[in-house]
Amino acid sequence: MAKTVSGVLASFKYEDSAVDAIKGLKAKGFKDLTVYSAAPNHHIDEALDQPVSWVRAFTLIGAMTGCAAGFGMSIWMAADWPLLVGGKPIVAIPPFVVLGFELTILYGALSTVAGILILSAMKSLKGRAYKPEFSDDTIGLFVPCSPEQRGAVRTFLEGTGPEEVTEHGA
Amino acid sequence: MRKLLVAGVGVAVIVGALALTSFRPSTAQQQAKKPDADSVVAPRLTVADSGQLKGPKQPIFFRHDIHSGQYKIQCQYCHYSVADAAEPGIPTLQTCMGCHLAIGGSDSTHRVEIKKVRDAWRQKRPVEWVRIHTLAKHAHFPHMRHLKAMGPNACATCHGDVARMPQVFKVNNVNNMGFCISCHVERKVNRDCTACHY
Amino acid sequence: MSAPNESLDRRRFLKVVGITGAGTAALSGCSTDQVEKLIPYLVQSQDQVPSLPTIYASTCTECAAGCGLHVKTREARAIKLEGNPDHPVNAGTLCSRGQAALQGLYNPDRVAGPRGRNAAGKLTEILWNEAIDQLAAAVKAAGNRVAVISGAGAGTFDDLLSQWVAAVGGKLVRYQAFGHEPVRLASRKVFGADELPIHDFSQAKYILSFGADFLETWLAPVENQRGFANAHGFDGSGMAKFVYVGPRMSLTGINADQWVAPNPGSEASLALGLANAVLNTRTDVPADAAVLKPMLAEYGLDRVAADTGLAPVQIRQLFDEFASVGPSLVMAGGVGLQHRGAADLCAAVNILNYVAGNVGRSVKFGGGVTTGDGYGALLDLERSMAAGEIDVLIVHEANPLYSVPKQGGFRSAFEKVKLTVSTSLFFDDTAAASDLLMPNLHSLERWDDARPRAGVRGLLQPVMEPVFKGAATGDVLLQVAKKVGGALAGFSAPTYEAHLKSVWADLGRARGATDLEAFWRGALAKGGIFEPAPAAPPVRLAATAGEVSGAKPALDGDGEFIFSPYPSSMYHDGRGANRPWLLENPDPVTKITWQSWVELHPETARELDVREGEFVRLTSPAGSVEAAVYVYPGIRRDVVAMPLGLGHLENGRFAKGRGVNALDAIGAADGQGFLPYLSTRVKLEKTGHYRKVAKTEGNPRELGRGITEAMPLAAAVKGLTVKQAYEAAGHPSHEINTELEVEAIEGFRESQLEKRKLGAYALTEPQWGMAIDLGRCTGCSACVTACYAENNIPYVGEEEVLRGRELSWMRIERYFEGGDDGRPISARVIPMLCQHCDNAPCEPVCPVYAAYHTPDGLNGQVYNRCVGTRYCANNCPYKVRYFNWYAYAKKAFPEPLNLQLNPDVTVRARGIMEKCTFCVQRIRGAQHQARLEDRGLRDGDVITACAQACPSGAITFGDMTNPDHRVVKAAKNHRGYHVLEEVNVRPAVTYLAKVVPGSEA
Amino acid sequence: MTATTHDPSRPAMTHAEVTRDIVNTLRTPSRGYYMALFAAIGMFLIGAATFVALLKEGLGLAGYNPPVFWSVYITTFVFWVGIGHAGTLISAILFLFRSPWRTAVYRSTEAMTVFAVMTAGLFPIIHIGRQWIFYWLLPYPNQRWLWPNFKSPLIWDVFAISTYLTVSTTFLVVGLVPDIAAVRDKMTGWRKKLYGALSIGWTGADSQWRHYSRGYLYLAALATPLVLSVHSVVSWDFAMSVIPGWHGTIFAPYFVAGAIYSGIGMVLTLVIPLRRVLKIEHMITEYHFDNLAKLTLLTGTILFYAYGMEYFVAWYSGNTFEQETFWRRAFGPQWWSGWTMIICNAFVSQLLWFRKIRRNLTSLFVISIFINIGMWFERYVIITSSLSNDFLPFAWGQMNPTWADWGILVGSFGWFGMYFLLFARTFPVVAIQEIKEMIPMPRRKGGAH
Repeated sequence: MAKTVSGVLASFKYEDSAVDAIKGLKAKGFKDLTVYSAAPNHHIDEALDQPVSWVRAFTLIGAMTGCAAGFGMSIWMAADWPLLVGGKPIVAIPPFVVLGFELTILYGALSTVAGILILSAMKSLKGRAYKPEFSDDTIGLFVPCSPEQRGAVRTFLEGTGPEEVTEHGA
Repeated sequence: MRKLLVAGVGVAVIVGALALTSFRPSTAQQQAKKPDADSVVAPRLTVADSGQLKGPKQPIFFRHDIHSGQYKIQCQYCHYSVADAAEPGIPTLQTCMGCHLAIGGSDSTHRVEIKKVRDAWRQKRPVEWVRIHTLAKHAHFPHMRHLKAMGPNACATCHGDVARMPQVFKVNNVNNMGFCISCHVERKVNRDCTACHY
Repeated sequence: MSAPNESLDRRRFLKVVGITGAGTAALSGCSTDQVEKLIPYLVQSQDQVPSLPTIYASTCTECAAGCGLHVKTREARAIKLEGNPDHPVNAGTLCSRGQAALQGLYNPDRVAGPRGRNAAGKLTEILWNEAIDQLAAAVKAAGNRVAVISGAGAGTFDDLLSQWVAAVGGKLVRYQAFGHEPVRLASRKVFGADELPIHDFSQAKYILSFGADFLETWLAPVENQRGFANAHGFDGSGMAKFVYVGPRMSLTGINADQWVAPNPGSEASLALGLANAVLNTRTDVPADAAVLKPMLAEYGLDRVAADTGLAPVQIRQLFDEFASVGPSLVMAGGVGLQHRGAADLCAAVNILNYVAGNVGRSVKFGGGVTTGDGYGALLDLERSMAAGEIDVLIVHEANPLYSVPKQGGFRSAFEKVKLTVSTSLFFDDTAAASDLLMPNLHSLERWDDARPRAGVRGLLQPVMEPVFKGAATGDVLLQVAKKVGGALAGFSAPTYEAHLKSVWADLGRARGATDLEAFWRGALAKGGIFEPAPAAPPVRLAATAGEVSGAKPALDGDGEFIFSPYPSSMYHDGRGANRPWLLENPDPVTKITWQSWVELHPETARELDVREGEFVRLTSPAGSVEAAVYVYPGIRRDVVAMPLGLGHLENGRFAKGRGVNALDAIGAADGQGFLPYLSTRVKLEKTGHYRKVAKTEGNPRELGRGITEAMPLAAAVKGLTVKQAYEAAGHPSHEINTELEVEAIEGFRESQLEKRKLGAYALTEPQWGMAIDLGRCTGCSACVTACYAENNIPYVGEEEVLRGRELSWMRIERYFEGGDDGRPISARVIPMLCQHCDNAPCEPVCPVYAAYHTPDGLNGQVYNRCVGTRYCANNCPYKVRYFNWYAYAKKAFPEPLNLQLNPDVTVRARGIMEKCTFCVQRIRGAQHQARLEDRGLRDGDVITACAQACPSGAITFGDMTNPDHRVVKAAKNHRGYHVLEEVNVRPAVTYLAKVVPGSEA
Repeated sequence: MTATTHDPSRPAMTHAEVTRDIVNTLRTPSRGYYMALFAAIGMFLIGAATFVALLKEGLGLAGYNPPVFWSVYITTFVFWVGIGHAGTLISAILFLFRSPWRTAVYRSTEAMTVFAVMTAGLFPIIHIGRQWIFYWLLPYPNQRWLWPNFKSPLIWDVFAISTYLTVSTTFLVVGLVPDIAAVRDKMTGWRKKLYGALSIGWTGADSQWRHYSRGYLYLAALATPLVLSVHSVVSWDFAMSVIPGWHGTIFAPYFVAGAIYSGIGMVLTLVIPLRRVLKIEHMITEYHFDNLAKLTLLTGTILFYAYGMEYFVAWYSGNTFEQETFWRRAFGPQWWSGWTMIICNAFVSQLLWFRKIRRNLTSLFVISIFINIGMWFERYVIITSSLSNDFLPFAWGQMNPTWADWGILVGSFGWFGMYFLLFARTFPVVAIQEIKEMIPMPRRKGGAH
């Protein structure tokens, strides 16, 4: 059992209340909020306004590697033991395009997945409070803060109309 | 969770690596070591020892190290067709008897074996040797071409230094295509499939 | 070898042919783990070097022609039969039946040793000396009540036999099922010469055959075919025209430029009519022919037209052509047209040849060719057997219980004989009914000689240890003689071999040979002694020449169809029926395998509403047969035909009960000295059941795809190409590509050629190629058998052929032309094998490079690499790739047939593709040899099996990059074309268009 | 605007209901389900037995009759690959097009894709002559120094199919993760543990959604060209050859259209009964089927055109080989297969012009069966009848399938059905989170956003 992060957890049934809460906290200069939702929700995204994900970099690099691998493999292996078939050139590019393409997609897709996993693992959620209903119909908002600040945060959150607010951590 | 991530990434990397890298199978082959004449003196062994020796036990404990090593009999003397046919030719009992009518063996261990040869000859019963170097039936190996190209002492290239083997054993897996190819590539000679496969 | 040989059982035999590594070709599988034994020879054999072939000369005994053999042996096993190039009869080529003798040698159904009837009347194994004692005792007891039926051709054995029989005062009947008695009778009648003429096609400009199937079974087929190809093939300046007269187009018939089908039986009238025409128009007729004038005068155009039922214009055309063109060659006496008037027909043909001045030129007498005493003599013997005058009957190299129609009483007469002895190698119909089996040795296992004609003496020598416990019948005779003593005491030779050698010693002395041993060895190496036939006096008309009648022969029965049983080019008189090679090799005309069939004219079939495969029953007064219908446009509407040779009661696993014996529907009655095959009318009724016909053909028509090209003689003489010939004939230009396209294709090809010049592909190696002259190819299928033999091709059997899965790397495609569109029916044949394309479509589609192009221009197929996706076969426009759907090779070579496998060729396992390799094993072998001798390859170093066997010499093979190879010249011929050129796969096989006389192709 | 809405793509439900109803599909299933499952397993065993026989005896057991060297197995292979395409089309391409109606059905179709391709993947192994060395088709380092031939369409196939399988599996799994989390939070006991492990720690935190949504978008973007390429490559197995009837330039688009057509046919066949069995009729509604049907109509019409074009080109080219082939396709010995294909695909699909038929599930189901049959026959015709009569008439031949052909065919359906049923039982066949994404959350202040 990882040690819990000190902070306040609020759960909302209503989208706009959650959004207000987030906006409010950001205004108060709280960073590193964690918002749980059952589905991506663009109101919340706006409220959090975070930079665009870097997954695309993974996709691009993976795809390019794949393309190189595809052509590299087919060309090198064809030339490694030259065997003539159907009077065609030993190293014939057109047929190898297919290989290049397939591996582009393959590597691209796999590295994208790798990207998702790595990037979303960058930020550890260890010890942050979570409730099952967040994956159902409730939006969760966890505000990490020092035990001293909890009281203030709590009172603020209660003002935004949550279902319930609880404090966490030693 | 992190562990799972690492695993995930690992997989992706390995897939990439596999397609890119490809190692050459190592086909190190044992080169012909010229047996320097004087040093070869065959050890005294009885048929009982043949069990411990490498290689399969033969119906007659024939000593290549004595014949070819100690007495320096040319391979072609017994393997008569090796220079002009695809098959090297297995010596006929007649060939054996050519010498062993006279030669009865210097010591008891030899006499036992030579007696077997003479008996076989008397009973007109060919010796059934256990085959050591077998080539798949779909590969054709013309011995004569290789002797022509590499000279009469080429035998050891594939068969190892038989002249020092009390009992012949397989030095190279001659049935591995890679074994042939590595040599053919090295020497820049014919690599066409139908040179051997037809 | 010593005579009856007890000690030699097969296990030892296998030891003796001690195997060094490649000795036996095992299934190609990668597993070599099992412990293998190396069994060396006991004694260093003088002429056997492991993995190198040793060739022995011998003589073929599959028919009376007596072709010379070269027996290729490996590790002391015969693995292939080839023609002896020095032999005057076959000059290095060999027919399917001759090559299949090997499957006689290794036939799993050979009689393994002497057999005798036990108390229960069952045939049981006995010892040779028991057998000989039994026979000797019987002969002693029988006195002169001994008879021998022998099919052995003229030679030392025949002489010995006749002396032996004469000594005991018995009867000897020399009998061959296809004895061509009518020809011989006619020679006697017209020229007083008691022999068969020898035919020289070489000078003939006009060839006319009255049902003489000289390419299949008539006299010396291989020699005939060679001559025919030389005469009829286009030589750059001209060719002979060939007209075939008969009720049905046989293999010989489909090679004719014109097929004439007069009323069966009226051929003699036509021949005499022709003779009359010659007599009236030509001035150069022999003087003594004048005596025939009155007789011939009867056969004017009208009479002939009335007899033959042919259109007068057609007869007129024949008269004019024949009278104007010369020298000519006319033949008759084929088994297929052996009706009761056959002797008259042959006589008429003799007269025709005589008046046309062919006798002495294209038809030569004095060869002393005889074919035994004939069917008449056999029937005489049957009578005395029936009368109980025979106590001991020895049947040698004959199978009368099969080849004599059941309807006669031969079997019952046979059973009346106290002791019947069969020397047959196989458990055939006669052997099965005999009391004592004394199996002869196969002609490849024994000493003997053959005297097919004056000047030709072929030798037979044992090329290997006997496969079974047989004993040379010659030795048996001598041993019996020793035991019997008395009248036979004179036969003192210790063995038949010794006897033969003494005979040859005399021959040597007669030729002034000083060193007889050298003479003998020389003859042995050469295959015999071949001398020009001694000059014979020119034959003149005999007194009886005039007594030739063109009257219609009688037919038994009142059915609506005339029944024509004809000899199959594969099964011959039935001896081929237990040889898988011959069973699976499709009939050259119908392309049917493994089955019997009934041929019907399409219109007849329509009238009767029967389709191919439907079973019909043919009923004649003599009996009835049932077989599936094959609808054949090359037959008269009032004739139904059936091949002979199948329908055995015994004769081994492949033959027993396979198909039906057409002889069951004809009478056994004697037509003055011969069996009249075409002598019955039959009723035809449907039986209602059906079986798919196992033919290897998909569609019999070319659909105008220009697969088998032909051009008129006129165009060929002008040196036109196929394309030009089309245009000259005013046909729509047979355009493949426009100039622009051609340019583009060429340009592209050049660039590709540049790009592919990598490593081994610098085009420095030879580029192997082949040329096939369709003007010479007759479709006889000898090449197919040769290919099976050389390349270890397994037969697949009837069921698999029905699924089209036969593996014949070389197949003969036969396409019909005309028949339905007003043009007369004709057929064209084309051998189809892997074309080894430069742009082979099969290669790029193989995912594992199992199909690829070798540096020396072959389309390589690496069996052990093949995974069996079969894409290559799909993508082959010529459909010459064959797949091992099952492990065919595993069951196709039951012991000891597997000994015939060629050790140089991998036996293909299940699940892989195989195809023609241009006999790459021969190419590699030649290259090894050349390398050892530090020289390059010369033309002729490599001959593919098909080219070697082809009796017409239609196939040439060699290096296309080497201008002094014949193939280059052949491929450059203006008649050259590629099949499916428009697909642009650049085949290495060039076909030379067939040439047809006249101006229409 | 309130949660109840007229937009038919949005089920009138709250997030809570969505979770509840879908999680319920994973509770103990009905008898009907088990019967279906056992039937599938039985069929699979038939196929397995047949395969064993093939291994033992050889391919001769099947009805091959040279020149027909490919027939039922390759036919079924192409059939299954084709089935796969609808899934990726719906889940990836329509995702990019943001078409709302895909949401309810895409999970099941995507699963179908994965299992269809899994099935197809078996056939290259089943149909080769020496199945035990199929791996020679892969470029792995070996002591023989040999590599496969990358000029061979069959090798392209190997890569295309394996890539397709990998990518569509990834796509499916990625999509599943949030839903598994949702299920996890509803489950108890070992189920909770199981789904917990499978959800690899998904919480739905913004830090996860951020990368997830992006990544999912790129996956879709990659899958889109892939789905188009895969069946093009498969079509090149034929189009790259010289065989009349195969050697066609329209093959790639023709095959892709056919693939999607057949795929949607299969979707209909599967989803219509599934929604009843899993009691999710209110989520997958007429509206969705109507859209599926329209897509079917579109692709069916493209096929119609392609068929016509094949015949036109054969005639117009003046190429006697082509002409003969196509003549025989319609009037040759195997005319019945030719007409089955044309009627089932070209004609039957045209019925979907009628809204009534599009919205009537019974008629749709019947039509979908016709489509499945028709599309199997399309491949059978293209492969078998083209091979039966190519260049040399002498070598022509007709094949007739044997029990070995049918055994494998049946087995493939069993194998597919088995996996699909197990999936439907174990994972949400409707994408919880995407449905929720479409249903706006309640707002205290109300009003649109």
